[in-house]
Amino acid sequence: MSWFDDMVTQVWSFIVMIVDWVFSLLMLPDWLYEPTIILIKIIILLLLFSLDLIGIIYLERKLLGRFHNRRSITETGKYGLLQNIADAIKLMIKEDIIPKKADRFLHNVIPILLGFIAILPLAFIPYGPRLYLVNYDTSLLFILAIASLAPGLVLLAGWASNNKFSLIGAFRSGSQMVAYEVPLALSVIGVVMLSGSLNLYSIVEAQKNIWFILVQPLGFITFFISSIIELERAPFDVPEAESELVAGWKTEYGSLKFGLIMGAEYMHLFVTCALLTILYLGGWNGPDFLPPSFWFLLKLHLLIVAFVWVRITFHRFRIDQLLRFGWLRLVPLAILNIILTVLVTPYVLPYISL
Amino acid sequence: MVSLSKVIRPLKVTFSYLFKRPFTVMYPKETLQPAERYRGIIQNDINRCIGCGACVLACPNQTLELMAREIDVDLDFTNPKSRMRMRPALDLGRCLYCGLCVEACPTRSLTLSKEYSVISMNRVDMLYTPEELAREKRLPVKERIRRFMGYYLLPKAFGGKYEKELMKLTEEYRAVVSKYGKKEITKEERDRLLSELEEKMFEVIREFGVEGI
Amino acid sequence: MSLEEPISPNDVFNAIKNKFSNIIKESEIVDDKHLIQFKIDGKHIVSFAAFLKDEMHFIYPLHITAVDYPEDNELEMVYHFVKVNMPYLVRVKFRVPRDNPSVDSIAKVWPAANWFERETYDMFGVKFRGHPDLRRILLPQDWVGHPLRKDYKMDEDYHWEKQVKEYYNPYEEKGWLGVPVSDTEMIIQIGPQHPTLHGTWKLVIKVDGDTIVDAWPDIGFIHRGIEKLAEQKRYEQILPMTDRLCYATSMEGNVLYIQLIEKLMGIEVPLRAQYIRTIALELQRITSHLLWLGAYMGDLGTYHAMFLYPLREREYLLDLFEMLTGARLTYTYPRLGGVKADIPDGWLEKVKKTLDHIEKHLPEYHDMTISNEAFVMRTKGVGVLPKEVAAKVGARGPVLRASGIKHDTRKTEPYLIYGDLDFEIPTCKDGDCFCRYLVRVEEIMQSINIVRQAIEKIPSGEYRAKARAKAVEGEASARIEASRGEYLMYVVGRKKIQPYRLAIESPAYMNISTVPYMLRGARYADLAAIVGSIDVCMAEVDR
Amino acid sequence: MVKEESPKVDNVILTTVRGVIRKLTGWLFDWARGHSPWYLHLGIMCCALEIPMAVGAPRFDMERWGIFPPASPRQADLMVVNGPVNKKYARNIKILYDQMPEPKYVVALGECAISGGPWKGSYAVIEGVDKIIPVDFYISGCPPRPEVFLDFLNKLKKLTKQRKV
Repeated sequence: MSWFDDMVTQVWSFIVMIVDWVFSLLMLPDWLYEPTIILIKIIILLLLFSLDLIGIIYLERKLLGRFHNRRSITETGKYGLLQNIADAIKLMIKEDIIPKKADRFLHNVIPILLGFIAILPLAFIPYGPRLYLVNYDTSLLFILAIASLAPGLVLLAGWASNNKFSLIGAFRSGSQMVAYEVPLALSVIGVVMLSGSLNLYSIVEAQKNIWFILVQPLGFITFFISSIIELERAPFDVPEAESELVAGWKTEYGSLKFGLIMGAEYMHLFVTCALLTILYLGGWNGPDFLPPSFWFLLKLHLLIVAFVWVRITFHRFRIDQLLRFGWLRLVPLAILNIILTVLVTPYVLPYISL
Repeated sequence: MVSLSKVIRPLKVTFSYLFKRPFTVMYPKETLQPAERYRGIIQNDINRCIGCGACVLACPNQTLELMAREIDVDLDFTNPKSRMRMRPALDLGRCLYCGLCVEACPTRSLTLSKEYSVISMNRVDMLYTPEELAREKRLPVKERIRRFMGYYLLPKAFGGKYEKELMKLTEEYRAVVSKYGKKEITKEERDRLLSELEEKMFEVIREFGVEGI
Repeated sequence: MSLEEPISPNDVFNAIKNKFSNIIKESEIVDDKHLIQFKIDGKHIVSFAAFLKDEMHFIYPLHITAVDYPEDNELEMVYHFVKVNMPYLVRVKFRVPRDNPSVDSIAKVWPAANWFERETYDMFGVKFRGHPDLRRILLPQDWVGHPLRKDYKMDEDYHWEKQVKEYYNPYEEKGWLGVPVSDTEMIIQIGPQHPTLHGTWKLVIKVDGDTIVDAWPDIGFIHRGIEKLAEQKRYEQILPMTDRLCYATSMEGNVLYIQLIEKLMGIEVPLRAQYIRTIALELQRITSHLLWLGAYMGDLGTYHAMFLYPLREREYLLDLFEMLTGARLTYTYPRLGGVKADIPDGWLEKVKKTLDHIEKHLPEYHDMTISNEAFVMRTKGVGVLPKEVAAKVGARGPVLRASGIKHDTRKTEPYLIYGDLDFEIPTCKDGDCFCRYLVRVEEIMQSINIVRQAIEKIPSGEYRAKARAKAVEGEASARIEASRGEYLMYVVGRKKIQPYRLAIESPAYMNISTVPYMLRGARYADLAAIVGSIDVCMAEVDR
Repeated sequence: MVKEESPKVDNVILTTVRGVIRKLTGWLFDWARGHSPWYLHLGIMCCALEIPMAVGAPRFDMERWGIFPPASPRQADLMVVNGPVNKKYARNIKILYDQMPEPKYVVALGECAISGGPWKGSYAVIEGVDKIIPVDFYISGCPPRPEVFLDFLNKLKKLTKQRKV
């Protein structure tokens, strides 16, 4: 387990040594030193994350195939591994069409903003005991705040593409996302009460010998279901590819913009699964034969398998069933969960290592 | 409330598929054998065929037409008596693979083959001369069009306004050939007239957009 | 006389005869052709139809068409009527002058006749007085001329090039969309190419907020004029066209056409051929229902697991058909007097094995649908077609049986060998999408049971009688129970080897006309569930 | 303007660099375009049961070649016309064709799309899709077997090189 830490420290010290050499060579000023370190960390994070993103898309399409009893993506690359790269490149070279009377500036900017919103929470997620970019005290609150920006952008996207159908889709997905941030936030309160802090790092610390899912099964279910709805994934993808709206608010987005939107969707999936593992499955705590951050990634990808599994089995809900399901069932469940945690905490406290 | 059993049971069914062997046939490596009676592209044995034209009559879509063979080039294919020396040609762009012609063939020379894959970049690849129908050799595009001059399969292959123009030119082509057949014009005059008409036909086909001409 | 109470053809014949003795010119009952025919005076068709519907409880007008006789300058109107559990078809005919013919419309009495009359107007130019909405149905609205008339010149080129170049849309110009729209309402056109419509037809909806106020289906996007082409081809050459009628069930189109011609020419079919045809028909019904199941599930949830499991079972059945007939989808297998080729050896065992395999998977389908909360929420009580509306409006097959009416041609007029096989007709009470699913899956089990019985009892013997098509003077009409409902073909033969008039009536044509009745008042998001539950096969509708 | 220097040297370097880039990107773009043909199926008639449905089904799985059927024409680049085009439907096909972004191919699948098939001579059917939109590939068959479409997908890279769009 410790070989991983030594390897990381060696690589990091090597990078720092290069930066010092460059600084001394070019006589750069001192105040520039700190930002470059942060910049290099960000670049490494984005590189690793884009690799993992391609892995997630490949995992989802392969799983879809296996659940359908068919073998999907085998022809490009060794086992179809290069398929997503081919998709990305092909999307780049497609011609970009902007509808006539659409708002040109918004039509171009929104996919970039969507991508930005999806990438931003990455900085606050602790991937390992010493592997994190930033360690704020209120990182959980920050991530939930970013997530609440998405409906506004989706409405703008629908309005910018000047198409009656995508406007309807945008309204629906906007209302759906706003409706489901409430149970999302409520179910998180239970975890915060137990761990006593809003900092993701200390939440994971608190779960050293007991995972919160054992204490908070109800909270886990409400968080899981409301995050499916938040991501607009299959059983609840009412606006996207719905019967009467061809592709919801994504109809008018062409080549690279569609690629960015699809990428943002999967990044958002990665962030939500990361949150789920941190809050309920004890981020990187796990038996010793694997390094801690491997545990974190393993749990994360198992949760992605669960998302695809739910996507396969259930049919799509209607918009009114969805909203009724949300307000009349999820929100009461979340409140019940809070009450239960109040009753349960005295018995659980000794196990939680604060 | 959502009854739990109605959620768990479907999940169990889909989970069981995760560990079953996929049902996919890996196409390029393992291919499915078509059934013994499979109706693929028809095949004609030129020696057994007597040029009776029963298949031309039986075809619901008139995609077969009798055509002079390569060996007797200047046969007058317009007068019906020379039908015995002509063999059926096929336009695969309109063939229904229904097998009615195979049933109508008295000498069993028309048979069904097991091939089924025809992917081509231009429309003229789908016209099969009698030799190609007997799987002897594939002609290049220009020769095949020249072989099909004067037959109704060529204009019908293009359809629409191209068909009207080509049909007029084909009628003139056949008029010249029948005149030569009745010995009213000499061989050089015939060749000159025919090459003029061929040029006009190539012009129309080029406008339709067939590469390689 | 209630709707489903069995009654012998003679009582029906006598009841009608003495009720309408004054206006009936000729009347005959033909036992070997299962036919009761009346020639009446055209002016009283409305009262005649009203009598059939109210007193005699006929279920729906099966088909309304016309035949053009240019030599005696007259159009002959032909009506077919059907009663549940009465084996004979009732055919009513009367003559109408040829230049600007006009007939009283029976659409007010029977809304089911609405679309037939529009089609007869479209094809023959017969004006129906009192028809609620007489417009062209198959051809574009601004088409000139009526194709099925004998003197119709075909080279008149409809200006489709102009349309293609300038995206000119005849509907907006002609303003047939000029439907009154209040401020809260919106007209949405679900265009011909759309994933939920299972084919190329257009649905124009008037939506008020989230509930659908009214709907207008618009068909004709793959209209190929089969009836006009059939008049130029010989009897055997029409066969390949009939299996492109409904492409999911091409065996049904073939068997019906061949039985029609055998009825016209009086050809006997050996018993073994009848057994082979029945087995093929029932296997085709299973294939069609499995296809519907897959497409419907894919409709309710994209990339849903149940979208592909039935399609996998269907592959086994397509292999069976490939062994038997030589093609996966378009079979052209029956011939005059029997079938093209005998059963290949080892085929029957393979059929048994495939049926066991499908039966093993059916409980798995039930797990994924009946005991799946999401499916029940999406289909229970959605798109309800009550029993009395279903009869009046002319729904067919599984849609009719799901509304509680036990009408199936295999029982009312047993053709082929259905007489001596025992099977029941599944029906359901409340006629919503959930019931249609139950009826169709139950029908799969019934078909499996039928095929098993037929395999045990199949006799040996020759599979095809010596028979050639010959020019026969006369007319005939035959009907079978296709997987989508009652399927009728009517042919008029004259001195030539080609049919003088071949009329084809398809069940899905009527099921689509019931869409507005289901959609009124439904929710906008339920559109996929309702439209998908009708199992539409567009090639059969547009002909 | 430094004219006297040997212009040949710059040209040689420039052209070789530009040649290498074009060669590399040319190969890369062709590889990418060949391997992810997102198709827009029109589902007109019988071929609709063979190509999108049976080929999407578990036995002949077309997703092995990376086909991801998007819902809207805006994201598609392979248009599969699989049925007869009649005079009422011609307008819609042209609209869909124009909505697709530029590197797009049209596959006329089955006899009806190639030449009007069994319906030649009918008053309502247009003989062949190539009267409306430029067609790149013709696939014969009525309906063609699913393997034919898989064969086509397998060769798509070589075919796209010949057909420079």
